[in-house]
Amino acid sequence: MRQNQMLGMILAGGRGTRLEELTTKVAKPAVFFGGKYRIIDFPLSNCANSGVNVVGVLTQYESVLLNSYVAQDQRWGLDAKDSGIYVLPPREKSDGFGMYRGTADAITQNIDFIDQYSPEYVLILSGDHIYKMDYSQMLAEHKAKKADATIAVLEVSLKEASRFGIMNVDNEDRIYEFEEKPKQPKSNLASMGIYIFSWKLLRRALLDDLKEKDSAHDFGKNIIPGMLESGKRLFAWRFKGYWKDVGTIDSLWESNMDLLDESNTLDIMDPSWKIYTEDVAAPPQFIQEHASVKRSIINQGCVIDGTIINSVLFTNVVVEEGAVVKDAVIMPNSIIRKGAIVQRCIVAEDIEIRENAVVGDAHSELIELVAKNR
Amino acid sequence: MRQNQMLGMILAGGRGTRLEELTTKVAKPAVFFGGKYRIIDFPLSNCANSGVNVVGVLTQYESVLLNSYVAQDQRWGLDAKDSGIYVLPPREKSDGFGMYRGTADAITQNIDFIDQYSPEYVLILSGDHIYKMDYSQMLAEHKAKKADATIAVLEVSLKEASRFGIMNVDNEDRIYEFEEKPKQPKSNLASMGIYIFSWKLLRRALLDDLKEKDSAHDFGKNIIPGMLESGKRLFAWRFKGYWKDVGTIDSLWESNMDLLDESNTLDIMDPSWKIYTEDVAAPPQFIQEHASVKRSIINQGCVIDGTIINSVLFTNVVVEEGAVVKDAVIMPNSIIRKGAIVQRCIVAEDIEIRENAVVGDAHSELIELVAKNR
Amino acid sequence: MNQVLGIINFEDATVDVTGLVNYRPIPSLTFMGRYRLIDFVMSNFTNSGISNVQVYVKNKPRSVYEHVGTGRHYNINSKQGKLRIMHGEEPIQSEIYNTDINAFHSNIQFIEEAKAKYVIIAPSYMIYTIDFSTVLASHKVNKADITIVYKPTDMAKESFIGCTSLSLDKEKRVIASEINLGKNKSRNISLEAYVMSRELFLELIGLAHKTSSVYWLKDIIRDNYDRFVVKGFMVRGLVYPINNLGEYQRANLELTNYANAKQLFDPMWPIMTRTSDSPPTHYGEDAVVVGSSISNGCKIEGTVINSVIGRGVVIKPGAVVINSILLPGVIVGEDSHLEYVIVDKNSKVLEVKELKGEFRQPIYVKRRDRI
Amino acid sequence: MNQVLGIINFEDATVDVTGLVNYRPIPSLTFMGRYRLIDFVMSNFTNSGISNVQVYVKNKPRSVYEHVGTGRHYNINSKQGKLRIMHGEEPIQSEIYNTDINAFHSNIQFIEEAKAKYVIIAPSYMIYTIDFSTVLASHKVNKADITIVYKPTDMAKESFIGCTSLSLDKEKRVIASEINLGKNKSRNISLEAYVMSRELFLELIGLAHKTSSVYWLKDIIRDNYDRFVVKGFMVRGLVYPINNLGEYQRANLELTNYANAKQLFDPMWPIMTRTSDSPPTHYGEDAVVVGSSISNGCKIEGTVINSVIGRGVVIKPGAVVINSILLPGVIVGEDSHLEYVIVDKNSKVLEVKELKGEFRQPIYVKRRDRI
Repeated sequence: MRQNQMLGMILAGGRGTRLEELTTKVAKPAVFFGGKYRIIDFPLSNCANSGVNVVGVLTQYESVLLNSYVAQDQRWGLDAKDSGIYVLPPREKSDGFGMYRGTADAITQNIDFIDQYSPEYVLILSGDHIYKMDYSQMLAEHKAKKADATIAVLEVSLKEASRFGIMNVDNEDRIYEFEEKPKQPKSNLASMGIYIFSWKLLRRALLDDLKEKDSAHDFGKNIIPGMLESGKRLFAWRFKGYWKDVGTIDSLWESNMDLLDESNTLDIMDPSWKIYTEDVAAPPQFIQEHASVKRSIINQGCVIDGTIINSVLFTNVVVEEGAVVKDAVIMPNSIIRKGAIVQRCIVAEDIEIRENAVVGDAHSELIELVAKNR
Repeated sequence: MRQNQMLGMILAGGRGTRLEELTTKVAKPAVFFGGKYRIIDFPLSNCANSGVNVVGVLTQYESVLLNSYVAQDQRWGLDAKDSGIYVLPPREKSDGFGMYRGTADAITQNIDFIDQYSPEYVLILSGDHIYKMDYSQMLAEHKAKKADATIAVLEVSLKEASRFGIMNVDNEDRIYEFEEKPKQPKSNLASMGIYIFSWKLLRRALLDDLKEKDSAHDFGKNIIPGMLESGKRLFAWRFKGYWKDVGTIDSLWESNMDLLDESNTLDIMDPSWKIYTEDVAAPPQFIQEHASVKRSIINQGCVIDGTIINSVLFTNVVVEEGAVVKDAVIMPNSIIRKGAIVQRCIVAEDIEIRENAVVGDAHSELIELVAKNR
Repeated sequence: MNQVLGIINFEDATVDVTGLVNYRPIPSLTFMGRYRLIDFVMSNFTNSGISNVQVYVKNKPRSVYEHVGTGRHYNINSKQGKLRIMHGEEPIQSEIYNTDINAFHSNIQFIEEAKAKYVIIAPSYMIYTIDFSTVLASHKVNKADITIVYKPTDMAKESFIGCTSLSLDKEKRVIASEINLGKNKSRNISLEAYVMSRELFLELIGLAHKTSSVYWLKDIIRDNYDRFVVKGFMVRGLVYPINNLGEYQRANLELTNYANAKQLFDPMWPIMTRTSDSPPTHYGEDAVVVGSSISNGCKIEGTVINSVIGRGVVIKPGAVVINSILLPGVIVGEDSHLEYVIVDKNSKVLEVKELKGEFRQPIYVKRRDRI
Repeated sequence: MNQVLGIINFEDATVDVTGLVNYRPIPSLTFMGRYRLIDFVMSNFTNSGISNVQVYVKNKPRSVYEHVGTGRHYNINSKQGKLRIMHGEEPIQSEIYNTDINAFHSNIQFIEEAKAKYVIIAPSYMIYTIDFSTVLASHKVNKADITIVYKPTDMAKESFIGCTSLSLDKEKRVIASEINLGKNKSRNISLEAYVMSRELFLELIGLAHKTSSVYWLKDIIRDNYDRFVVKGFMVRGLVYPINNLGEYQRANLELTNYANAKQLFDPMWPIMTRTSDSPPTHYGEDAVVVGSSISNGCKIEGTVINSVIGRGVVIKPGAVVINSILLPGVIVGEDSHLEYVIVDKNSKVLEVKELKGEFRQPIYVKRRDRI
């Protein structure tokens, strides 16, 4: 029975404060993306499509919606007998009650959970990135190279490199050095925060790290450098394709706009690698008499009688006659009344833009978040 | 759409310290019972069979196994579109991180969860009692009496009554007074800790209680007395049938032994009110050449070649030739080697009793818990 | 409503959606681009609180099994396993014996074993929303033996042809019925949804079975208006019978108008279906879309007017689709012009540049065709 | 193993478990009191990492649909929806045309659309455990066109009658085959499990279809031992063919002995089935049970010796059951004595006080009977 050879653990504790009001009531991984999805649908669907059948989701901040969202594991087909998505918030133990102190500590506090499945490998993921990746290919590479750890990397420009954790590798892509945000980067291979570890090895490393008083209990700062120091076989695995950290209102907007580009490599239309999400019982979309829709993405349940240009509309959005939505992202159940103009902004869910209101600025540098009725 | 008229909330935070080593690694509601089940299977199956389709499980202590156990909601058929079992441990919020301070506080901290479903009624249950109850009948009664709250009660002997919370009622079973463990009980109606509240009313009462500095934030101590004081319509609903709090090793053993009694009213064989539990892929039980099995309950996967009398054997227990198990409860995967004698005790899971060992005492007053190999 | 057994009945020979039914039975017909007909009656049942349902299928059950599955997406508790799909497992001598009565009779053990006090029987080809708990309440108040749901219509000359038309007295008791042949404008049309006690239902099955081996449930009810108290329950909202290709076309096209559609798609009474996990729909730079209902997963670069576009349809630049119904997975190539056309699943219209049908007489392009 | 499409094939007329098969097709036969035959091949597939499976059913598919369902209990990801149940939807002129080749041919689009590079075909009536990933590895190493799984047996005179016996050369290449008619003691029996590329499989279907309209897959393979490299893959463990009532009896009774059963029930290779949520079994004060395999949900107050007792069986005080197989839901009344009997589901043995069959010639009591 090799069903659960590799267990997935998704770090979904991000507070996402730079996403402003979008994260006052929900954790960042539950923020909406792409007309239909939430951010965490991407790593979860990647797991399902890669055959990673047991996934722990480590949540922390304002997670009631996130917890109940991911708990419905049939959304990702992960409801077979030995499959499942398990929500893992910090919890009371006989030695007291702790927060997750760092990315590594979050795993350490759940060693008992992982041990239940005695996996050979553990896949560590972040819950707030948009990308499609076949982790089974990464695992195959991990095995082929007899690696102790494999880290997915993205080739970035050398200019950008100083914003990332950079892997310096030899000509077989074995990592000999890790530098966090180097001023003078020696390589352009940025860590994507996606790791495969052999579980036995990681387990020992985590327990050792727990004893270190000065440790930040973080993968990038402590675990990876520690493994490099002790001569472990760490390899970089080069990822090609779309990847984005949607950590700010600007990058969230941009990433939505990227979907409108025919040539974007994320390709959410690809039926062979579906992104699964909540199944909402909404009717089809109704594009009515006075509507004009150009270069846009619209989801089921929308009722459109106005003009939509270059925009992304989520479930059940209503745009009345004469209203114009341009370069905008409109989240579920919001309504744009007659004659309103909405541009270059993100409208949060359940918002009403009143008749003839003008929202957003076509010439602004930053993207506005509209989180209150206007 | 009336699917989720009544939401269930199960208080499953009990530490269960009187169950000794059985609860060092699992919370009390996850303790094994009846040859196949865990305690929490009973309230969860009651919910499923009563049409309560959304259930929150409030966990607290050592809950990793409990959390992942109940998260598999298909075990109770609660995986339909708008159904689900949600694990609700205490969590970080913008105003800090709290434990559940009392039974009522556990609900208060999850008001946002309940509000997501806007139920008309909320059913509050405990996760550590063994009984079968049709909550839909209790709800029908709650509605018929236009009650603000309905409390399930058990008729106990007046002698026992001083160990319980006692409801004093008028001749229409309306509660006029609640006494916690009265020395001179006026009635024999003991609260079973099972409440139906109209959610609007409870919500207000919980928020009011939150402001009380001296409150223990407990249903029995604060919420119910407060409602009585303010003249709300509280009714007792009389339950007939088997009910047991399995809080000690003795009572857990006793309750298992009760199942061997043909006339016991729990009747786990009744196909119209099944108790659902984990689906283990074990073969049938094999009763071999030298076996003798009398007045016992045995579960799938057991391999028996010894003598079993008056005992309850869980999944995959092995009893070798010549071994004798009498008046005992043997939890999953334990093995009783040749010639061993096991009597009047509970053997925990994954235990090995060595050849010819003698465990337990036929004449002891208290029941022994065997939690280490012997 | 756990005192009710819901029965989804199959239709008789008056229902024939020519073309489409060559590939699947009536309950599996795609509707509004993303639904199957059976979604409406299933959602009516489960939204009314009925979760004990038997689905009778006349033939080709595979698509029904695959779509309905465990019923989880309709909110049926999978564990209690109360959704059953019933179809004949023995060969039938002649299609005339393939009646609902014979199907009930050969599965009678499952009807006898159900503990429900009442049965509500309804077909899948009538599209409307109804709260069956109000029908049951009315049935009880009226002390009726049988309650028949009906719709008064002024369109009986064009629509509901072949359906049963009821004559009611002042107390709404059904006193007679006849087939609607389109002679009169105003008729009370039976929606073939019946409420009765399970006991009476079993009695009627036995009676019908003895009377004639080609009898249908509606026949035996018709024979007994005198003997039983048969009452009508009127529905006011939109009702579409999907009993021929013209009606299929009319229903789909009328519902492209949201003013009509919102009567059927009430957020408090969701019509549930099996999700296909389609992405949202992409509209291109030069798309022109008006007066249409569009499903998810499409890529629309051409012109779509007053049409129903199914899941995953591709409309290439320059293509024009007017008053047409495209089932899921259809591709319309560049510069093809379709008017009053119904294109079945996964077909490609690439070479043919013009196809023009008429209202109530659409052109039908068969499944997986390439033209 | 996501490069493999698993195909559960149906059996030809050499397989006839008289009595039991009147009520359900071979894959749905109850085995060891709690399994269905199909559980073994399904578990072999999914434990081997194959989650893309097509189940071909010869007739009466309802019980297979209800048992296999979404395949969730076999660890198949329901979302990716890769489990399909295939059965004929068109009437068949004569049972002789109901061959596997014709079934594959009429569903060829689903085989063509599958992306798998290999297919592994296996029937449901052969009971054994096998890791198909090792068979595939051997297939690749051998550069075989077709690999056939076989079992060498010394029981070919009594068992595996009607099965195909293979002649292998030193390199384990299959050079000839014949039907085992029980003439010889030692034979290499084909378990009718085949590994080949999907491409070759499609070619063979086409070839067989052209050759004869009553050909089976094994026929077209037999015709081509020269043309293709056909290799044998030997299994060592227990194998039971369930091709007649005697073999059904033998397999069940031999497996009451845990020394045999443990070869089939390895905790690391779980045989999965649909749970019935039965409670544990209750043994009464006067129960006498030895050498038996007992399922959950039973109530045993009498004597059970060397027998297989299905789920939910009731054995009343004084009843004696020896060398018998009781299917789920059977009741044996007080003082009834059964020896070498097979009692089908939900039957009650109340009035008859003695029934005595023989080894390989059991008495069969039909389903829902009351004797």
